[in-house]
Amino acid sequence: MAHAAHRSGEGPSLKFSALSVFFQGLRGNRDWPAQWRSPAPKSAYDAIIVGAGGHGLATAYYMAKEHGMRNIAVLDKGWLGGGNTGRNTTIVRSNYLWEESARIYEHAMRLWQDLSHELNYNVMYSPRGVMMLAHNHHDVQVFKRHVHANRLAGIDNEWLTAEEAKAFCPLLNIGRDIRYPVIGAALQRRGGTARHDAVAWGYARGADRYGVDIIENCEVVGIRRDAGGAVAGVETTRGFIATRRIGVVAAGHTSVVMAMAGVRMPLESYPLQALVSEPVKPMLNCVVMSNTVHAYMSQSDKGELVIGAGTDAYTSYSQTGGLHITLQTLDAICELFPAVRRMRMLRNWGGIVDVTPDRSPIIGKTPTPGLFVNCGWGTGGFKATPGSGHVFAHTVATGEPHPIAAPFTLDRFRTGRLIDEAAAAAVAH
Amino acid sequence: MSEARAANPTPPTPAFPDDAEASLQSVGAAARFVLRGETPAARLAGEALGVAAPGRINRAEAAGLRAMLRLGPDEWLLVADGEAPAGLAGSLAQALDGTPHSLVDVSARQVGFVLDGRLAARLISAGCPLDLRDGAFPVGAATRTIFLKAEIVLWRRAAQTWRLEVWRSFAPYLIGHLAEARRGAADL
Amino acid sequence: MLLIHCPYCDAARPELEFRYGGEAHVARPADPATVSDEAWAQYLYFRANPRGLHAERWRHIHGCGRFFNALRDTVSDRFVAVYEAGAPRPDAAETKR
Amino acid sequence: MSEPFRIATGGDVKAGAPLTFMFDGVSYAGRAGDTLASALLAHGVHLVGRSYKYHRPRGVLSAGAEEPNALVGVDGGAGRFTPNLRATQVELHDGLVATSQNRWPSLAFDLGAVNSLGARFFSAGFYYKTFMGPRAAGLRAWKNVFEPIVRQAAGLGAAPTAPDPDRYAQFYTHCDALIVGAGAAGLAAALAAGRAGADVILCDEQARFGGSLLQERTATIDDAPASAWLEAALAALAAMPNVRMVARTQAFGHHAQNLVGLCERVGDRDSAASEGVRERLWQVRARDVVLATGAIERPLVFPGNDRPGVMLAEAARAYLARWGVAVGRRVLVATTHDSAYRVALDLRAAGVGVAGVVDLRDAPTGELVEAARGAGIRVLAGRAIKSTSGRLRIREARIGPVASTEAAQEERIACDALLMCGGWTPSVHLHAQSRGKLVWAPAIGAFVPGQAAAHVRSAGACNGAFGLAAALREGDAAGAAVAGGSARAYATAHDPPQTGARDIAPARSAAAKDKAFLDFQNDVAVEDVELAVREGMRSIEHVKRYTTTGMATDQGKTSNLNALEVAARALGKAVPEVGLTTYRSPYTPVTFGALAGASRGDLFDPVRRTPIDPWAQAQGAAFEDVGLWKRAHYFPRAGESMAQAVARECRQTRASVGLFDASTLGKIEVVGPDAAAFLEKMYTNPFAGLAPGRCRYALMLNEAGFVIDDGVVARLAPDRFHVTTTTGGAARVLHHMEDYLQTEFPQMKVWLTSTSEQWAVIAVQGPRARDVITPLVEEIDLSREATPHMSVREGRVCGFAARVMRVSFTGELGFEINVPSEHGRAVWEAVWAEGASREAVAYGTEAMHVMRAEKGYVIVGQDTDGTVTPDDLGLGWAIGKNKRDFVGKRSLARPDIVAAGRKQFVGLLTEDPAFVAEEGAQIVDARGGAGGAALGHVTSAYFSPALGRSIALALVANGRNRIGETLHIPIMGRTIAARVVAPTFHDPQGALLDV
Ligand SMILES: Cc1cc2nc3c(=O)[nH]c(=O)nc-3n(C[C@H](O)[C@H](O)[C@H](O)COP(=O)(O)OP(=O)(O)OC[C@H]3O[C@@H](n4cnc5c(N)ncnc54)[C@H](O)[C@@H]3O)c2cc1C
Ligand SMILES: NC(=O)c1ccc[n+]([C@@H]2O[C@H](COP(=O)([O-])OP(=O)(O)OC[C@H]3O[C@@H](n4cnc5c(N)ncnc54)[C@H](O)[C@@H]3O)[C@@H](O)[C@H]2O)c1
Ligand SMILES: Cc1cc2nc3c(=O)[nH]c(=O)nc-3n(C[C@H](O)[C@H](O)[C@H](O)COP(=O)(O)O)c2cc1C
Ligand SMILES: [Zn+2]
Repeated sequence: MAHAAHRSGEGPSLKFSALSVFFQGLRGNRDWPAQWRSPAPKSAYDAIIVGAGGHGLATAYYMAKEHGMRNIAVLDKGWLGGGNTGRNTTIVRSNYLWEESARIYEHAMRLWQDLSHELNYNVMYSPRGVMMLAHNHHDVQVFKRHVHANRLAGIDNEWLTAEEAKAFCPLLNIGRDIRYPVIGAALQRRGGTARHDAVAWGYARGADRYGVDIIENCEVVGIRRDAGGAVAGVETTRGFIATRRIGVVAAGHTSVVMAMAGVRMPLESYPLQALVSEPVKPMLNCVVMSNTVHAYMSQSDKGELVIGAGTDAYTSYSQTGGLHITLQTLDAICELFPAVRRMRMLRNWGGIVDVTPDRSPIIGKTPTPGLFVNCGWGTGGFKATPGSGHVFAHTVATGEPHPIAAPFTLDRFRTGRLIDEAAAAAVAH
Repeated sequence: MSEARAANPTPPTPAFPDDAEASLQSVGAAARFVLRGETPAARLAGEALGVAAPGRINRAEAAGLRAMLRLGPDEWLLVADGEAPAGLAGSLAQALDGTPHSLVDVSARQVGFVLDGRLAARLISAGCPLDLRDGAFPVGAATRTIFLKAEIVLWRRAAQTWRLEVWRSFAPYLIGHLAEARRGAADL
Repeated sequence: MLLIHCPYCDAARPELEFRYGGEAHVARPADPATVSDEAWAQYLYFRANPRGLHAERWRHIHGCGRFFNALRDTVSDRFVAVYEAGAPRPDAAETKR
Repeated sequence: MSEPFRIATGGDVKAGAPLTFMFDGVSYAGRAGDTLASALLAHGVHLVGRSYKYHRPRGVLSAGAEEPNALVGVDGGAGRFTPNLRATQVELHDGLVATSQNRWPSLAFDLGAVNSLGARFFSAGFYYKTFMGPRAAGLRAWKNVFEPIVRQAAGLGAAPTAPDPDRYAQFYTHCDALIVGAGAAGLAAALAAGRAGADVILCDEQARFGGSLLQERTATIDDAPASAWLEAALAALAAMPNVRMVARTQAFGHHAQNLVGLCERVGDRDSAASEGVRERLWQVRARDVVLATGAIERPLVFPGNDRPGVMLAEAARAYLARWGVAVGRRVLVATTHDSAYRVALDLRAAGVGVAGVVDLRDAPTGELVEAARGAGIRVLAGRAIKSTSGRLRIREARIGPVASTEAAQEERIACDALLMCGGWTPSVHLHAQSRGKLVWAPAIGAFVPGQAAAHVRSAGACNGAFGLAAALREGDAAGAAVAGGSARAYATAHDPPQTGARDIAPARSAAAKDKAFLDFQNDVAVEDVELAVREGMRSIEHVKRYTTTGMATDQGKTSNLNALEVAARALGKAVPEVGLTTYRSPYTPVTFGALAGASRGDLFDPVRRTPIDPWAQAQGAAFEDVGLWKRAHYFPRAGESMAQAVARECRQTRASVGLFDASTLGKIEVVGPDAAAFLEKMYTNPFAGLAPGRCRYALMLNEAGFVIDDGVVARLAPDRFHVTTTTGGAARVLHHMEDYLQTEFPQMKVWLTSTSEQWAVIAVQGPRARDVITPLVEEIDLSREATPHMSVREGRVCGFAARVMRVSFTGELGFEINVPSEHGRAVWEAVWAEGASREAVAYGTEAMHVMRAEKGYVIVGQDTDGTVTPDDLGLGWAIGKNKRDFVGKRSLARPDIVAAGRKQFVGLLTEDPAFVAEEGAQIVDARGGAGGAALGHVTSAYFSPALGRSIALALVANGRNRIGETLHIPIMGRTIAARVVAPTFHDPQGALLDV
C-alpha cells in the first residue's frame, strides 16, 4: 500500500511521506529500498557529468527529466555530495547585485520553493530570512543599491533600520558599545537555509529514478579527444568510458579536470572553512551576515550555530585551513553576538572553492567541442544548486546556452564584460 | 612667527599596570628616518649617525641613543631617541649626497615603547606569532612583524627589554592588548 | 597558520606576516599594446591552479617587505622551495626530497 | 548529607570541608577534587540526563572527556550560563548550580519520553521523508508547522542569552617538544626530553596529571607503586626549568607545521568573576609533537545498553580509585577484553559486590581472568548481555549465549551497575589531524597510527601499545628521540598483559525490547546504521550523515568504531575497507570566547584616530567609521540636526572658510631617480613634465583597466614626490605599487615609504583660506601667482616644517597644510584661532562629501565600484595621451570597454528640488517602475546648500548622450523624475579656484 510509484521519476520507488514512514515503521523499516543504485559504469553514455555534487546531480536530474536524456552518468571521485555540497553553510538567497546574477540566483530561488515536493525529499528549505548588516556609510550605500536593484527586478530585499533589524533578530547586539555598531541591514525574507546533504541525496534519488547512473569512487583522470579535437570519452579509475558530451561540474577541482582537456581556466581554488557549535535550543531565528566584521551565522534545525567567513589566503586542495581564520571568524561573531561567547565550537572543517576573477560562475561551452563546464560558484554556489543544474542541463542537452546562463561565458574574460559581484559583496557565503 | 606652538608633542604615556613583572614606557620624542637604498648608502648613513650599519637583515646596531635597524634588504630604520629630526636630516643628506637612496623622515609617523620585565616577551606573544626565544630572537634582533591587527617593529634590547615601534594611531590598540595580556598572564 | 621561509630574511616566519600573491611567473607582456585580447585575457585571468606543485608569489609584507616566489604542494601545503623574485622556477626533481 | 557511595578507604579527593552544590534544584554535598559526576555518583545519582531524540533516561557513561550522556547546564549567574558541559569534566566548587537537559517537566518524569514509544517511526533520516505537507501548501507545512516543532525538540541544552562577562586570553608560544597527554607515556616522554635539555610543554586536559596512572593501584614502576612513581615523576618535572606543565589544558587541534591549539581552563569554576581569565588559548608552534593521548574504552552493543547504571568498566575503576566512589553495590561486568577483570578485582578488593563477569569470549584465559576466578568472581564465558531492565536505573540484566536469540536460555542477574568493556580505541585524533595515516590493527580491532607527519610521534596507548610497560617504553623513546637524549628502561611489575577480541554486537535476543545504541547522544542504534546501508548509503560518510552517528558533541569518541563495525557487517565488507570518517578539530568542544580572545570592543579592530581627533571630540563632533578610522562626520551645535549642521558647514565654508581634518589620507613618499617614470606606470597621468612644486590629480587603475584609487601627486623635487591616496586605499595602493616595482620594474631606482601618519593634514578651504593661514606661514609666498592652484610648497607653519599644498576638494580656494602629526593639533588650533575672526567653521566628512559633489568630484569607492573606467567617469583627460604603457592601459582597449553604451558619470536634478534621491537608487528610462530595466544607479545624492536644491551623481548607460533627458528613479513605490545634467553643479568654470 505504501508502494506508490514516485510521481516525478520513472523507476520503481517508494514515495516518501508520513504515511510511508508510518507503515514502514510498523514493518520495522525493513523494506525501504535503496535511494539510488550503485551501477557499474557502462562502456558508453550519451553524456557524462563529472562531479556528483549538488550541481552535477541537479544537472543530470533535469537532463533526464526535462530533456529526456536517459543514457547518462554522473561520475564522482568519492561519495556523492562529498564536495562543497556536503560542507557548506547552506545559505540561500538571491539578492545579488547585477541583473545577470540576480536572474540566475532568483531562478534557483523559485525552484527552492517547491524543491522538497519536486524531489519528494525534504530538503528543509527554510526561508528564515537572510539579513546583511551595515556598519558604516559605505555598507549602507552598497546594500541600498542592492535593495533598489533587486526590487526593480522583482526580487524581495528590504532595508531595515538597526531597531527593525533587532526586532527581526532579537539576538543581535545593536548597542553602541561594539566596535562597529549596526546601523541598518538589508533583509531578504525568502532567503534562508536548506539541508545540504538532503539536496544532494534528493537529486541523486531523483536522477536515479530516471535511470541516470550515479557512479561513485570513479575519478576522471583523463579526457580523450578525437582527431578533430572533440571529446571522445573519459579515462577514469574504473576504466575508459566513451561519450561525446562531457559536463564538468567539479567545483574546486575544475581546473584539474579541464587541464585534462588542455583548457586553462580563470580559476583559483581556495580553502574555505566553516564551523559549527554544539547544538542548543533555538536562539537565532535567521541568517545574519556582516561584511565589515567578516563573518556570518545561522542556526540549523538540529540546533548548532553554523558559522563561516572568508577563504584562507592561499590556493590549496587540502580541505583544511589555518587556525587563525577560525579565531578571526569567532572574534567577529562574538563581537556581534556577545551572548554566544560561552558557546563552544564542535567541529571545524574546510572545503575547496573555485573562485573566478569576478566572483561569478562560468557556465557553458569551452574551446573543446563537446566539453561543457559549470564552475566558479566559489564561496556561494549552494544557493544556486537547482537553478544552476536546471540551466546547465539545457546547455549540455541542447549544446546551446540557456538564456539565463548566456552571460556567464568564458569569453567575458576576453571582452571585459565581467559580472563583478566581488565589487558588491566581500564575504563568503 | 617661528617659535613652536606645540603643546604636547610626545605621545600619551600608556595606561598600563606597571609592575615588577612587566612595565611599559613610552620612549618620548625621537628622530626617525627610513633609509632605502643599497649597502653603501647604509654604511654612509651609519657613519653619519655614528652607528655601525647592521649588515644582516633583522638586526639592529645601537650607539648610545642612536640606532639603525635593518628591516629589509634595502631598508633601514634610523632612530635617534630624544633628538629632533631636522638636524639629523641635514647631516644624513650630506653624507648620502651622490649615493642613490631614499631618506624619509618618519619621526612623527610612529611612536616607541619599551616593554620590560620577566613577562615582557610573554605579553608580546599575546599578539605576535614570532618565536621570541633566545635562540630565535636574540638580543640585538629587530624586525618588522605583526601584533594581532597592527604592524609593529620589534627590537630586543636586552634579555627582558623590548623596544616596540608602532604607527601612532595603532598605539592605543597595542597598549590595550598588552594590558589585557598582562591580565591574562597574571598567573604565569 | 603556515610557516613560510622568507629567502630574504632567511628565516621561517608565520603566515600572518605574509601576503599571498597568486601564481608566479605570469609575466606582464613587455609591450602590452601589441598583445591580442586573447593573450591579454590569459595574462590577466587564466591560471594553472594545479593540484600539486604550485609556483606562487608571496610578499613578506609585515617583515622585510619583499616579494618572492615559492614552490608549494597544494595538497599537503608543504613548501618545497622558496626563491627570489626574478629567479627561474627551480627544477621539480631538484626539489624533491 | 552523607554520601552513601563514598568508600571510606579509597580515593584521592580530600575529605575536608564539604562543598555544597545543586543539581536540578536538589542540594548535595561533595568534596574538593570531585567532578560533578563523581559527586553525584557518591550520592548514588546515576540519572543525569535525557537523550536527544527519544528522551531516554541516561546516566554517566565515562569518567572523562569522551562522555556522551551526562551533559548538564551550569549556571554561574550573571551571564555565566554554559550548556552541554560534561558532568565528568565539571570540577566541583562550592555553590555550583547544575541542571539536566532535554527534559520537561523533570528529569525523572519527562513528557518527551513519549518519543521513544514512536521510536520505530523516528528511524535514521525519517525527517527527509516526511514533514513536507501537501504540495499545494508549498512551503507552509514545513515552515509554519513542522520546522518549528523540530527545532524546539532538537538542540540539547538551553542557549545562553546574556553577554558573557568573562575574559579570555591568547598567547602564541614555541617549544622544542609539545607532549600531549600526561599519562605514563607522556610523563616518560617529558622526563626523557626534559632531561636532555629540550624546551618542553606537557599538557593534559585533566585537572591532574597522571592519566590512567591515577587509577592504578596494583602495578609498580621501578619497584615503587605507580602512584609513588607518579609523584616522583611530577616532582622531577617540576624541578626542570625547561619543562612547562599545563594542566586542564586540552590540545584541540593540530594544524600545518606543528601548530597546535591548546585550550587551558584557568579560572573556570563557572562561578563569579575571577580577576583573571576564564580560559587561555595557546597557539603552540612545536618543533616536535609527541602524542600520548591514551585510549578510550569502547562500550558493548546490546539492547538497553544505555540505561543509567550501565557504564564503561574503566570509568568505574577511576571513580573508585580517584574519587573513592563505588558506582553500585552489586556490579555486573560485561567484556570482550581482559582489562575489565582488573576493574572487577579492584571493586571486589574495595568491598563492592561483583555479580560476575560476562565475557563474550568462549574461553578467556590469562593472568587477570585467573586472578578473578581465584578471587571467587563468577565468570560467565561465551555469554553476552541480551537485554537490561530498570526504569531510571538498571535493575537487572539478562545473559545468554553470544549467538543465541532465544530468550529461554537467558539467565537474569540483578545488578545496580553494569560495567562494559568492548576493547580500547587509541585516541588517534591529533595524529589524524596532522595528516598521519591510520592502519587497521586487527589484534586490537582498532585503527592505530601508521605513517606519521614529519615531527609528529605517537606513544603509548594512543599508538595501540596498551600496557604500562609499553607506554613507558614508547614515551621514553619518543621523548629521547625528539630531544636527542638517550632512552632508559623502566621496570614494571603487576602489569599483566591484557588482550581482547572484538565481537561487540552479539545476536539480538527475541525478548529484547530496547534498541542497542551505538551513538548514545544522538540516539543512533544498530538498526539505524543497518537501515542507512539498506537505503544505499554505502560510504561511511553517508552512513554518518544519514544517521548522524558520531556527529554529537562527543564526536563519536566511544561510538565511531562500533558504528563502523555495524556498517561494515551490513555492507559485507571488512572494517578497513569501509574506512573512517575524517577527524577534525577540536578534540572536545572549545569555547568561542577562548577562540575570540581579548578582541572585543575597541580591541576588536584598532580604533584609529587622527592627532586632531581629541579637538573634534571636545567640540562634540559626531564620528563615522571609515575603515579603521574614526572620522569627524559633522559638528552639530546644540539643537541642530545633522542636515542643519552639514548645511551650515557647507555654507560657511563657501562663504568664508572651513577647516577639515584630512589627516587620514594615505600618503606615500616616492623617491629616487626613476620616481617620475615609476609614477607614470602606476597612474594614468603623465608626470615627466610635472615641474617640482606642482601637483597633479592622479588616477590609478588596476590591470583590468578599472579605477581603484585616486589622489594628488605633488612633486617636491625632481626625484621626490608626495603622493596621496584615499583613506581606505592607503595600504592597498602601497602594496600595489610595491608589487609592480619589485616584480615588473625591478630595474627602476625608486623607493616607496608610507608617510600617512607622518603628516597631519589640515584642509583650509574657502574664499578666506589664504587670509586665515597667511599669518601662520613662513617661507612660503601664498599669493595667487607664487602658489597657484595645484602647487606644493615647503616651509613652516606655526614654526613647524610643513608642506603646504594648494589643492581643493570643495571647489573653493584651498590649502592643505601637512605638518608632522605630533604638531597637528597645535597647528589646527592655531588655524582655528586665526579663523575665529573670519567666521571659520570646522566641517566633517559629510560636508566634505556634499561640497565635492557640488563640484562633481568623484569619490572612488562611492561613485565607482571596481567596474568603472576613466572614460566612464569623464576623466579621459587624466590619461597621458603619449604614454605607451601604464597599468591598466591595455585593458582599456578590450572590446567591451570600448563598446558603446557603457555607464557614464552624470549629474541628476530631480524634478522636485526638495527630494533627495537615495544613494543606490536605480534609474530607468520609462515611468515603469518595477520591471523596467535599470540604466544605472545613483551613486551620490545630497541636498546642496550651494544650489538650494537636491543634487545627485549617477552612473547611467550612455549617460553623456542623455544630458537633457528626463529619467526616472523608482523609490519606495514612487517614481521620481530627474533630469540628466553634466556632473558639475557649482562653479563649472572653476573660477573660484583661481583666486
Ligand atoms: C565552507 C563552505 C561554506 C559555503 N557556504 C555557502 C553558503 O552558505 N551558501 C552558498 O550558496 N554556497 C556556499 N558555499 C559554496 C557551495 O558549497 C558550492 O558553491 C557548491 O556546493 C558547489 O556545488 P558543486 O556541486 O558545484 O560542487 P561540489 O559539491 O564540490 O561537487 C563537485 C564534485 O566533483 C567531484 N570531482 C572533482 N574532481 C573530480 C574528478 N576528477 N572526477 C570525478 N569527480 C570529481 C568532487 O568529488 C565533488 O563531489 C560554501 C562552500 C564552502 C566550502
Ligand atoms: N588494558 C588495556 O588494554 C589498556 C588500554 C589502554 C590503556 N591502558 C593503560 O593506559 C596507560 C597508557 O598510558 P598512556 O600514557 O598511553 O595513556 P593514559 O590514558 O594514561 O594518558 C593519556 C592522557 O592524555 C590526556 N589526553 C588525551 N587527549 C588529550 C588532548 N587532546 N589534550 C590533552 N590531554 C589529552 C588524557 O587526559 C590522559 O591523561 C597504561 O597504564 C595502560 O596500562 C591499558
Ligand atoms: C550545515 C552543517 C551542519 C553540520 N552539523 C554538524 C554536527 O552537528 N555535528 C558534526 O559533527 N558535524 C557537523 N557538520 C560537519 C560535518 O560533520 C563535516 O565536518 C563536513 O560535512 C565536512 O566533512 P569532513 O569534515 O568529513 O571533511 C555540519 C556541516 C554542515 C555543512
Ligand atoms: Zn622577509
